[in-house]
Amino acid sequence: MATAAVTAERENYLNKEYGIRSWLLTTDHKRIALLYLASITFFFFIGGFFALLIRLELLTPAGDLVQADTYNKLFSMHGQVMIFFFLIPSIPAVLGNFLVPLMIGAKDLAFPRINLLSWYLYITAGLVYLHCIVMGGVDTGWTFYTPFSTAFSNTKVIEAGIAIFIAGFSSILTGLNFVVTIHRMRAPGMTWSRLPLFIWAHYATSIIQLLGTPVLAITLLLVVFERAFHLGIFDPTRGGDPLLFQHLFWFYSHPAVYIMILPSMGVVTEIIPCFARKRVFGYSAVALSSIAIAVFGFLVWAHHMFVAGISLYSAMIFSILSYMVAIPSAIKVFNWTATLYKGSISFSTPMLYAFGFIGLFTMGGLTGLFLAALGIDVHVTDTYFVVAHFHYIMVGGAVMGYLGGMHFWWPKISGRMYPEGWGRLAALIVFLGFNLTFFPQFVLGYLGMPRRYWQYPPEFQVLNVLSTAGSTILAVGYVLPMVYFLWSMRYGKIAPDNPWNAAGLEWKTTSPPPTFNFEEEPVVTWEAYNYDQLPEPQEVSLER
Amino acid sequence: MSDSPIAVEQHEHRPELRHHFATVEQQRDSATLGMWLFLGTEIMFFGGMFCAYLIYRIWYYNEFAAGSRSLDIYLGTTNTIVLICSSLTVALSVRAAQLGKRGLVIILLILTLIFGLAFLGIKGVEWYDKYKEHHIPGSSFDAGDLVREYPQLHIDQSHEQIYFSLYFAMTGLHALHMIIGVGIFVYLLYHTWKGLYTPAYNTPIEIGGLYWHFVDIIWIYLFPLLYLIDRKPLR
Amino acid sequence: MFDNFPLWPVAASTGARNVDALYIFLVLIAAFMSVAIFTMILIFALRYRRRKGVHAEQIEGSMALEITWSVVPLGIFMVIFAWGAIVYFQERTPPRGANEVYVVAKQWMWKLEHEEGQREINELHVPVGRDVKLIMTSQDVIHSFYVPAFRIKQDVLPGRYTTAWFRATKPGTYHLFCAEYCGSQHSGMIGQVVVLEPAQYQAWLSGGLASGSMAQNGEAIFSQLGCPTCHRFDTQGRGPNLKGIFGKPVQLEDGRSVVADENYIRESILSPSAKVVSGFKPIMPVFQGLVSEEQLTALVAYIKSLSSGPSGAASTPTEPSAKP
Amino acid sequence: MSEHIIPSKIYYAIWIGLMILTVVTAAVSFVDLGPFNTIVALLIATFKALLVVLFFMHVKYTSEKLTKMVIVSSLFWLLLLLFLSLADYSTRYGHS
Repeated sequence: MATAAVTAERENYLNKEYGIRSWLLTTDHKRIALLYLASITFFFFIGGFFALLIRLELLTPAGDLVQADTYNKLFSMHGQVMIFFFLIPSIPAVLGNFLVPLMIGAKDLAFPRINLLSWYLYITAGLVYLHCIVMGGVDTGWTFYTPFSTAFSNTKVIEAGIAIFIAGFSSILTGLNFVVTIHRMRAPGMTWSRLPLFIWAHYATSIIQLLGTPVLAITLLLVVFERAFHLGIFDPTRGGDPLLFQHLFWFYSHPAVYIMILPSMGVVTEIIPCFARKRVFGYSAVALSSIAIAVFGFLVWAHHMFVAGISLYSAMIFSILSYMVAIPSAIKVFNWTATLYKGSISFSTPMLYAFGFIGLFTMGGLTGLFLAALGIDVHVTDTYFVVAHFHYIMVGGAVMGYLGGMHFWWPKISGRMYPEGWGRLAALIVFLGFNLTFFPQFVLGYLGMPRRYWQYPPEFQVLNVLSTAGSTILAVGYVLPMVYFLWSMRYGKIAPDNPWNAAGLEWKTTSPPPTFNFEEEPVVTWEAYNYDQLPEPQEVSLER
Repeated sequence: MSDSPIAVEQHEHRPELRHHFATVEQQRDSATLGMWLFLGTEIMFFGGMFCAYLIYRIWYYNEFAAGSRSLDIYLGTTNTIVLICSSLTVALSVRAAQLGKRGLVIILLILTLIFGLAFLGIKGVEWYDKYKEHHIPGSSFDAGDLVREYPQLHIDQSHEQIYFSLYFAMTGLHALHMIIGVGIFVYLLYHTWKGLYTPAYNTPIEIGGLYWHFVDIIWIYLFPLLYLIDRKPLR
Repeated sequence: MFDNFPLWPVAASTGARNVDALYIFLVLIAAFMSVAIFTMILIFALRYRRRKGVHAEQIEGSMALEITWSVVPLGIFMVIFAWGAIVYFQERTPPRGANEVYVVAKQWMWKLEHEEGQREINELHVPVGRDVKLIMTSQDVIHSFYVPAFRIKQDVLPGRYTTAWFRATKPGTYHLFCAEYCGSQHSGMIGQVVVLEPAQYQAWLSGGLASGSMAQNGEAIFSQLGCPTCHRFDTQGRGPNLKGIFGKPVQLEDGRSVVADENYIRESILSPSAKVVSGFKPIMPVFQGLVSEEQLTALVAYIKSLSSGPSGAASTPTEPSAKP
Repeated sequence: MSEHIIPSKIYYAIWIGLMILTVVTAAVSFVDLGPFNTIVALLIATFKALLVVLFFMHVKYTSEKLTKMVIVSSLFWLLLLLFLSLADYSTRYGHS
């Protein structure tokens, strides 16, 4: 970045100090966000690589590319890497870390050193997991179901369990930091009703991280003990109940879906008002629906277990509660749509991702209704229908939101503009590739193709070929942004402080922000999303 | 949610105030809230085991009763009392720190450490007894003595092993928390020794104390859940 | 359509039609909702695209709308829930008098045994138009019995029995999948369900090499293990009389009562002291590890046959002749 | 969160209370109260925990509602885990 030929660069968090130490020992939330960005991107591509191998294997019905055991490890590690090392930290640890203090007008998170510790825990977990991959990997599926994981698998279950246990603490510390920061560090005048909805979404996410993750941690610990010492807690031959594992596992792992999707919803709620130049329709409804999702999300876990052998009556309780959690999600979709009404809408890259998010999330949410319906769940659970459904939520939803957010705040993060034309192209490719990959899987699922199958009956081939074709397109769509983001760090246009004329405190400081975020402490006297008071930006031109 | 946003223009310069906080109060409130949230997390961490405990206690009540009878209630009660005493010294040390009585703080912290180590020592004795009785789950587990001792409970050995698995998981993780607590208090003692805490700034002692009390509370529940399941005379 | 590009699964059981009906209803709702939302977005995006001199109109929100779009979906959801619950309830409650098939799953194979004694591996022959109840357990890890054409799926757990049932409506050969990941050859743990016309089924039954019905085999094992010593068919035994107990509530020693179902019988054989019948001493030896899953299912079938009158088992239970 | 200095008398009183309750709960466990043994043991434990939280941990003296909210919601979540799991176990096959 030494090519500051135009003007002498102002001091900011990026150029204040140089050298590896200044990064590895930093307590600046913005630098930690970038450390996270680099590390989760690394894991994203590892997980993506596994995904492509899975899709390639499924191109033909016979298992002819890799061995069965290898395939089992591929989907297990794809799931674990993507969930625990990419999706859960993705938006909170990168965008959340970067933006929570900026958006509320704080100098940093409440506990900067704990923030750094959380990154080191993540890296430790990541290294343990990488070691596990190198030493042969793990083949339990991401779900670690007992007694397979405790008594039958011959792979590195203990190591994977420990890695995820550590990653869990990283996630807890992030959540803890956010809750305290949001409560204690808001700038004068930044009342709860003036908070950006991104903050509300992260607040809700943090609640789940705080109260859900420890249950996963203890469950995995028990699995590790059980595997090492044959205690019998989850082993039916010793009087244990394998369903107890599933209860404890899903108590975290269902709400974990909301850890992934809520921040993404927060991102979309920032993007839409900005590119429609409007206040959010129904601010309090959107804010409270985030909290409602966090709370109701904990009441529905056993809908993953409708055919697992739970009692008929509890299945009914969990089914009806599952519909309850659908309501706040629906409220959000309706409010986003209503926000567009009578707006002044521009089709910039972040907005394209936001549109994509709403579309794919709606599809994912609506197919969730199928899975919550007991009678249908029996047929489609553990088939590709489920695979398609959760990819619509977690990839279609969470990753679209993540990419949209990365584009939206990239000027703030890097001080450079990304190339708009490429951005729109990539958004389009991701959207098309995604649908081609995962829509056929709904059909496959209803036809009855079980998930985690290395080989399959030949009548499912055409749909699988479509899906594999889509996945290659999707891969291109994911590589593109990485390439042009890296490119823009050197060659992109210098970003103004507020390129979108967006509301929000983060846009009132320089791009990139100084180390302590604001030259002087901001005092908030306006409501969130006061787009009526902000001029419209020039329509972004496609030339750079 | 009554907490008010931070006050403006209050720039005191105090050594313990970290740069990103505006006031010492803000810093202290943040730390306290952080510790409380962490304790909330801890409740759920133990909660997973409480859930397993609850289910298996209902399923295998007799085995749980026999396992509970095999524990030494005198050592268990003594340990409970030791922990309660340590909680008292912790509470008093926080008070002494607020009053700025450094010498008293040091004495109380040392007492706390002694109680904490005594607890761990007694716990170690109990575990060693269990080791001698082959009650440690795993390949050498043998509850034959309980089967013979309580024929009227018709004990199934593998179910008995579940009780002891939970016993060791729960007391083990509790002891781990105690060890961490001892570490924290050694750190606090060292800083008190160096005179870092004043009546105006003693947050570390306060939140360290919160942690210690929490570990005490967990034990207050573990004691009846593990030791007192069923001690009444057998029919 | 093409053979390798089906878009709708075959429906070959009574339950399949119920599931399909609900599925179609849901597809319609989902399609309607998505189309509605997508057109709204599209219309707004085009109608209100950014133009020079035209500004956005600020709207705060509307309580009435929020309530509407919370309550209306809730109403629809409750309909779906109720419908789904009814379908599930039917799927989960096997009708009386069904043909029983015992399923033992293991890595990576399905072992099935008909009441009449026919054994099959990875293949299940059933007659059209008859209720078939599956009583399933696993020897190792969790598996899941899945027949897409019947829209049934049930996890098969080690250590207990789970059940599923269906009534086939269409002769043919259908996929049987293991749907719960179970290790290396999970995707190889497949088989087929062959639905036959009743006449063909009878032919198939008699063509098999069954060595006696399950109940008869169970009776043999029962004597072999010495059970009749205590479990006599009078009131003098040291163990409860097992005649007629199946499906009835049993008073336990500790005051609770349980229904003597397959799982209770299983538990009472493997871990007899867990639920001792009131009035008896816990003197029965533990059979955990001494009987195989197949022997267990045979014993269960035998004990059930003691309660089902003359039609259930091939042999009318008579006083077993075993001596101490 | 004002600095509230509590008289040490209160601490000693709570301490004595906790000791007595510990001895009582251990003693009561030897008396046959039927199903009430468990209930009494848990009630005493909860009462002891309450004493520690309110006095030793200063919750009684803090003006901060947030602390109470954190405690209450963590306990609420714990009960969710226990009760919804029990909803399955208590209605499963055969068990009555």
